Amino acid sequence: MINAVKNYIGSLFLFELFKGLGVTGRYLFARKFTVQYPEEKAPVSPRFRGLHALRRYPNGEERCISCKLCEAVCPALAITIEAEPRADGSRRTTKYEIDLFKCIYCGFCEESCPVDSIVLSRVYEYCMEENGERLIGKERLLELGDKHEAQLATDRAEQAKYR
Amino acid sequence: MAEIRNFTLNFGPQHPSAHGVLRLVLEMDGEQIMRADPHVGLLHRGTEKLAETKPYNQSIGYMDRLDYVSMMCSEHGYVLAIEKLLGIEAPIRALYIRTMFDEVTRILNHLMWLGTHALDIGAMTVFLYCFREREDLMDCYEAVSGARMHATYYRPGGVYRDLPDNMPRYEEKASKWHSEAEIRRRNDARHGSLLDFLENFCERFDKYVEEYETLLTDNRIWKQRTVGIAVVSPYRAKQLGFTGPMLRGSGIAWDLRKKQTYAAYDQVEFDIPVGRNGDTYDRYLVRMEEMRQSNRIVKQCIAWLRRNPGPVMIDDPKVAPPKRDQMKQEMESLIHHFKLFSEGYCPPPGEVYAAVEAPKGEFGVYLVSDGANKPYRMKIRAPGFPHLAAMDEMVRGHMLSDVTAVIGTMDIVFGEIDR
Amino acid sequence: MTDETLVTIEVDGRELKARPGAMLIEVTDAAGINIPRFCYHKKLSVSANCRMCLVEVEKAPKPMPACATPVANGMKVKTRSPTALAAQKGTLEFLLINHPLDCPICDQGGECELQDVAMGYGAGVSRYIEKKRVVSDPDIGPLVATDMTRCIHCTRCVRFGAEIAGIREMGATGRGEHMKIGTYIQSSVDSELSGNIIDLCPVGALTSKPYRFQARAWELTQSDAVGPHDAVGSNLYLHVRRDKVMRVAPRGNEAVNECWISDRDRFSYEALESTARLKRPLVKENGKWRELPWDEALDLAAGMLKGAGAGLKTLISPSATLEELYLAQKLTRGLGSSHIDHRLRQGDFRNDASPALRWLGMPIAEIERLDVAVVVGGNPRKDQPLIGHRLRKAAMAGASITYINPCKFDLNYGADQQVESPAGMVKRLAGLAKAIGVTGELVANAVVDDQCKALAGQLKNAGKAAIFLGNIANAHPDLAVLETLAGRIATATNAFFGFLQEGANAVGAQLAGAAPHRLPGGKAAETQGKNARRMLSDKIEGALLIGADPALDCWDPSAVRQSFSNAKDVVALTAFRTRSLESCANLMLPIGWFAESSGTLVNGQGDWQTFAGAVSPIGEARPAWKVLRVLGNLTDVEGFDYQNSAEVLNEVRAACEGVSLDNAIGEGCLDVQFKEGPLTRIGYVPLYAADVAVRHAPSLQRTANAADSALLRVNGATARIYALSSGAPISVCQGNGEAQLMVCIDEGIASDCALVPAGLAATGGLGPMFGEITLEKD
Amino acid sequence: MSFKSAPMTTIERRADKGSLFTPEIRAQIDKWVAKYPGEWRQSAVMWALRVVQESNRGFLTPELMDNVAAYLDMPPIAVYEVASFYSMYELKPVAKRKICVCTNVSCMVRGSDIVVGHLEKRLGAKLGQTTPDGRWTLKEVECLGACGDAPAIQIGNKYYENLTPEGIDKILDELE
Repeated sequence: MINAVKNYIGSLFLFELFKGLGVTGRYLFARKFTVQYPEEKAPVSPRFRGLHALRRYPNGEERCISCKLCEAVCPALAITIEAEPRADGSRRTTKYEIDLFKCIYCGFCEESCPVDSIVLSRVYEYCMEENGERLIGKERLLELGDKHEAQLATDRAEQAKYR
Repeated sequence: MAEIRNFTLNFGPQHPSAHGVLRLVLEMDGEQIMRADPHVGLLHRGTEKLAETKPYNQSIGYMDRLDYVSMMCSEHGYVLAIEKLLGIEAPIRALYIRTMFDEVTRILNHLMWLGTHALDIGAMTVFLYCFREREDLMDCYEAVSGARMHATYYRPGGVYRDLPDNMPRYEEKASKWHSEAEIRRRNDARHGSLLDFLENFCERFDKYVEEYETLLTDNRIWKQRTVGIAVVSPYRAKQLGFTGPMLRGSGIAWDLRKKQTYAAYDQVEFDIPVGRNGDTYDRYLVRMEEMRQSNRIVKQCIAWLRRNPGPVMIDDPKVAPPKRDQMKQEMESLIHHFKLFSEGYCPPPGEVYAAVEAPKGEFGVYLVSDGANKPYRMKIRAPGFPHLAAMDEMVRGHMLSDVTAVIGTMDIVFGEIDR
Repeated sequence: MTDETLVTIEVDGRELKARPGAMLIEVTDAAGINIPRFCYHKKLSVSANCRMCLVEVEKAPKPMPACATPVANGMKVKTRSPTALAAQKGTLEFLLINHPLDCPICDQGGECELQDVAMGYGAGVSRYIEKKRVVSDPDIGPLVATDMTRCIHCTRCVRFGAEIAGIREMGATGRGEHMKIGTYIQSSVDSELSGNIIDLCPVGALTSKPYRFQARAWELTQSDAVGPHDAVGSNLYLHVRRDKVMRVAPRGNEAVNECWISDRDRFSYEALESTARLKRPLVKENGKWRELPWDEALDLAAGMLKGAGAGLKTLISPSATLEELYLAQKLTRGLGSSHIDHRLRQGDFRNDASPALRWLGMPIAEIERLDVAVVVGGNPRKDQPLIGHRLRKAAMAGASITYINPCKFDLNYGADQQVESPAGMVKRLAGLAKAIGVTGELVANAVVDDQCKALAGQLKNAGKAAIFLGNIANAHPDLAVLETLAGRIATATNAFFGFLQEGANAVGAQLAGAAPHRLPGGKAAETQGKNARRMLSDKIEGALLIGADPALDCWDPSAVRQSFSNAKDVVALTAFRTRSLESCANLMLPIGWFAESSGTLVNGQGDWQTFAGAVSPIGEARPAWKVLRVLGNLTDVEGFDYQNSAEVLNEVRAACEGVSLDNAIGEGCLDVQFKEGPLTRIGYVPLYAADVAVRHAPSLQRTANAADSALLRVNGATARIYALSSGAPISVCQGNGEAQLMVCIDEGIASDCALVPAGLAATGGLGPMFGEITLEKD
Repeated sequence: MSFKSAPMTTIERRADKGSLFTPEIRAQIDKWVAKYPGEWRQSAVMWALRVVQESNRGFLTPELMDNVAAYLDMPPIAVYEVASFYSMYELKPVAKRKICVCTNVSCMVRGSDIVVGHLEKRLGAKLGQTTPDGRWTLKEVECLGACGDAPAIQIGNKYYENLTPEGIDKILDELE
């Protein structure tokens, strides 16, 4: 009974509301924690699973040997590969296509690749404007690989001990 | 005199407080709800059926996408079922990692729930604060798995990779917004390993929970909107199949982490908070306390993991793919790598049910194996489904505006309900 | 076998009954207990050299190989005991020591027995760190690719060569670590069954060359099919990816093809993607071909067929499906014509009056149980390879096989090959008939020599004997006489009498009524039309050609050329655009072939084997039965309202109710009509020229079997008469046709005869398959 | 049907047996053929190869092996298998004196690599090679059956056992 009266009187002073306003008020003057994208960017883990790329060996030869493990392991069936013997008799792809809309970025393709060819890069800023751009082919993937090779190689080397 | 009929109101599926794609058909008598009819299925992706067409491991990524605010907990339920089917157990370090990330996930989930619940009821600030904390935890997700949400990190037999020794850092370069010194300060917690970063967060987190409570717990508007709303008696809660905070809010101390312990939950200390009245406010209090308890578990896990390095994946080449350098040098390993990634493993025929205490309640996976490399049948027991099914009972007689409070207190995510 | 004669053994606690002397692995396989193995194969001899099937046998001091351990009463076997598992694991470790890390680039990856067994029985990690050996890869022809470093020396391929193919070309040379499987000297493996070593090889050492790197096992979907080239009707699996047939594999059927298929059935799928495939309807206008849309083409075709009306001549391939054959005859007869025939390469039709519905005369599986077999005019080894294989099995089991042919063939077993000129074949058969005691005008005058007597004795005393007429007999101008004589000999000796017919569906064609003297169900036609040979002896105005390439698939290419010279209403339903069709036809409609269409094929022993289409037809092509159905509608012929091919099939089935195949010739013709000139052509269709599809399968055309077919073969004596030397070019003239060939001296050819192949572009200008030829040196 | 006794391709069109080899060689082979039952003619292949090899300066050519195959009604590959398996058959020209070094397990354990190294150094030829002066051929062989006194080598028809580098020098000096 006494408590109820106390609570009732207490409530007239809006005590708890002012306490709350105190919290928000403190933050008004606190240091801002907003990262101002795109001028500033949040850090990206070397394990990050972003846009795909196909890598090459240092001598320029493409790594992919068309074993199709990535195609098999892809849960979303996003990868399409066609292969045939190249002029030198080696096993190579004639088509390596990833449907970026189907892809769920699970990283299984990279895990399965026996030659570190297909990788998921740190690139997360990409968009499509035209119809059909979601399909990225072998040439584009190799291009991406060439462009980011330095970063890709460093990241794979750093992660080697965990895998 | 004209006939008076109840007014039928369509709520959602594109309403901001419908938490996704809930469609409610509400029969109204003025402001009062006479009947609520939730419609589900708008986010149905056939996960259970898809899993029947894929080798076991390939469905892990789809578990993330069920309850997309408590990703790793769903993965945990699935890999636990597979492990049970295979009769294997992950190494102890993996169990601790799983425990730690389950609790990180719980905090992530409850922060999301708190922010949106408060926002729905009218308190915007909490939402912003919650998302600030979520950022740090998602950085942990990214550091360990490479994805901020859909981690695909747990595997039958352990976890994919050990915890990283380094946290990624901000590029220490002045921008037009911040000086170099300011950015350097952002990296303060990032100089050590993931565990250091997480520990730093844990130390701060209790204070943050205090702040949320300061903003809400005694707030008269908050109490007016939640106290006495959608009261569920312990008896009904059990009958309705409630689990998780929904059940505990009604005063029943049921928690799979204690009652059917898994991972390393029997090695850590924590308490199960329970409510008294079974109303929305009690469930709020339960969840707030759960965040503190989760934080307590995470701290214990960090301490253990620091002291005990070791394997994070089972040493069974028939289930776990070999290390990459082995795979490139040895025939046996290459064959196992090839077969595991193309065909997967074949568990013995049988049926198992494994459940984890997901943030929303009991997340269970029922697997039937016919001895093939794919499940013969998978059934997911999503906690949100029975909760949503109680919608009619919980909102009947309440005002229209209370619907959003009830949706919030149920902590509904359609990924898991529609599956 | 009664229960008493069986022995009882215990495997993993299960009690099993077994035939005494059976190998342990046979018993466990039958009981569904899996024991890993590489070298053991149920159709090959036991070599027990891979050691993978080691199991623990109670009271035996060491693990025993299940494939070479005969069962004994009371034997107790453990296949999964620690000892057995350790032995298996150890064996596997040794096998993997020298196995290259090729899985990612190996075509066998995903369907590799070594991978499967390594997963199931092997260790997870390797202890071997030394260097692995490398073996060079021999080139063994265009069909089989080799990667011998992957070989695990199971010797299945070696044993297949020796025991099944009958030519031992591969062997294991070297010793210890230097042992390798190969041909030692550079040579190709030229068996007509060579593709089976691809299936036998448990690893990726022997893989399919045309399929190399094309697809992974897990990408393929499997559907059933039936071999489209010969009367065996081999059961096949088509492996399809993204609407394309990637390869063909055997479907086991002990009653038909066991677990083998011929190379022709295995690799002819390549023709589906041939550049010669017709993809759109084409019409000839002023000598030029123009593409046109289907609706126009169909209207045009209907107009042409109606225009031809009662004069319509329909020639259909004997490999067409039952549905196509039935609809073709229904359409032809519906238009008032009765000129339809599938017997394009038959040389003599005088027995058409007989009620015979020709078939193999016995089940295929029974052939291997024969004691005596006589093959008149045929080489089943190349023409029906799996019937040839059954004959070989019979020979291996001690049967005596006799061939009466105008030339000797390379056989893979010992047989009595009696070489006679075409006319001599008739005489010899008459002599044999006389020796057996058959009476008749021709027989009475026949000469009986010792060979005839010996053979007659064999036939009379044999428990199980058979006489077969083969492809050469089929093209023989006195086929009717050969048939009558062979039939009477068979009756007199109580032997089976059978026909090894051309095409995959010759039996079906008779049942469907696609012959001038037969209605559906094989009933005799009231109004007999012209047979294939007569149709081509007159000028043709309007014709319907289905699935056949007239110049190369008919008995007399020169007659084809002449009869079609002024034709204006010739509609061709064809899957391939060929030169002879371009000159004969006025309108070509593209149809599906093999995997592209559903249908039914009736094989030599009378099995109705129905299959569904596995891929969609190339380009705008349509299944032939659908085209015929629409043509039936457009020409207002009654009863062409089918919704699916099953309805057509049901109609044929209803017509064949109660009909049984019977080779009884009845009265039969005994008038010899063929007169030999100074030099007689023996026309023989080589293995890879049999039909239009095989001729468009590139890998088969690159084989040695196809390469040496464009030769003129004569024996030494004949060569001396015409002063021919081996390897010299020569012009062969027949009628007004000419062909350029190379001479090959072959002592196996009858004197005054020359073996000039048919079915080849090189000889497509010549006349009938049997007839007089002259030689001109350049 | 056993693999070994399976009748092979008919060989009717092969060359006349009477035209193969010289009458003396044929007589020697026939002597060995006569020792086996009639249907096991191929059992004489090892002696036939030996006889033929001796008549051809100690080595076999594919043509000679083909002739042996024809003479004994065997498929050529079966003869190649035998000839390549046994170390006493030579498939390329060799020197008159042949040193066969066993490198199998017992000899290896007892130091055959020292023997090989010493021989290679002394002769100036690697395993499988003939010395530049054409006097010696060094050959690696499988077990000589002299495990009890390993390491062992065989020169001509004689075994030399318990070898040391000095012992080898002595043996070779004597033979030179």
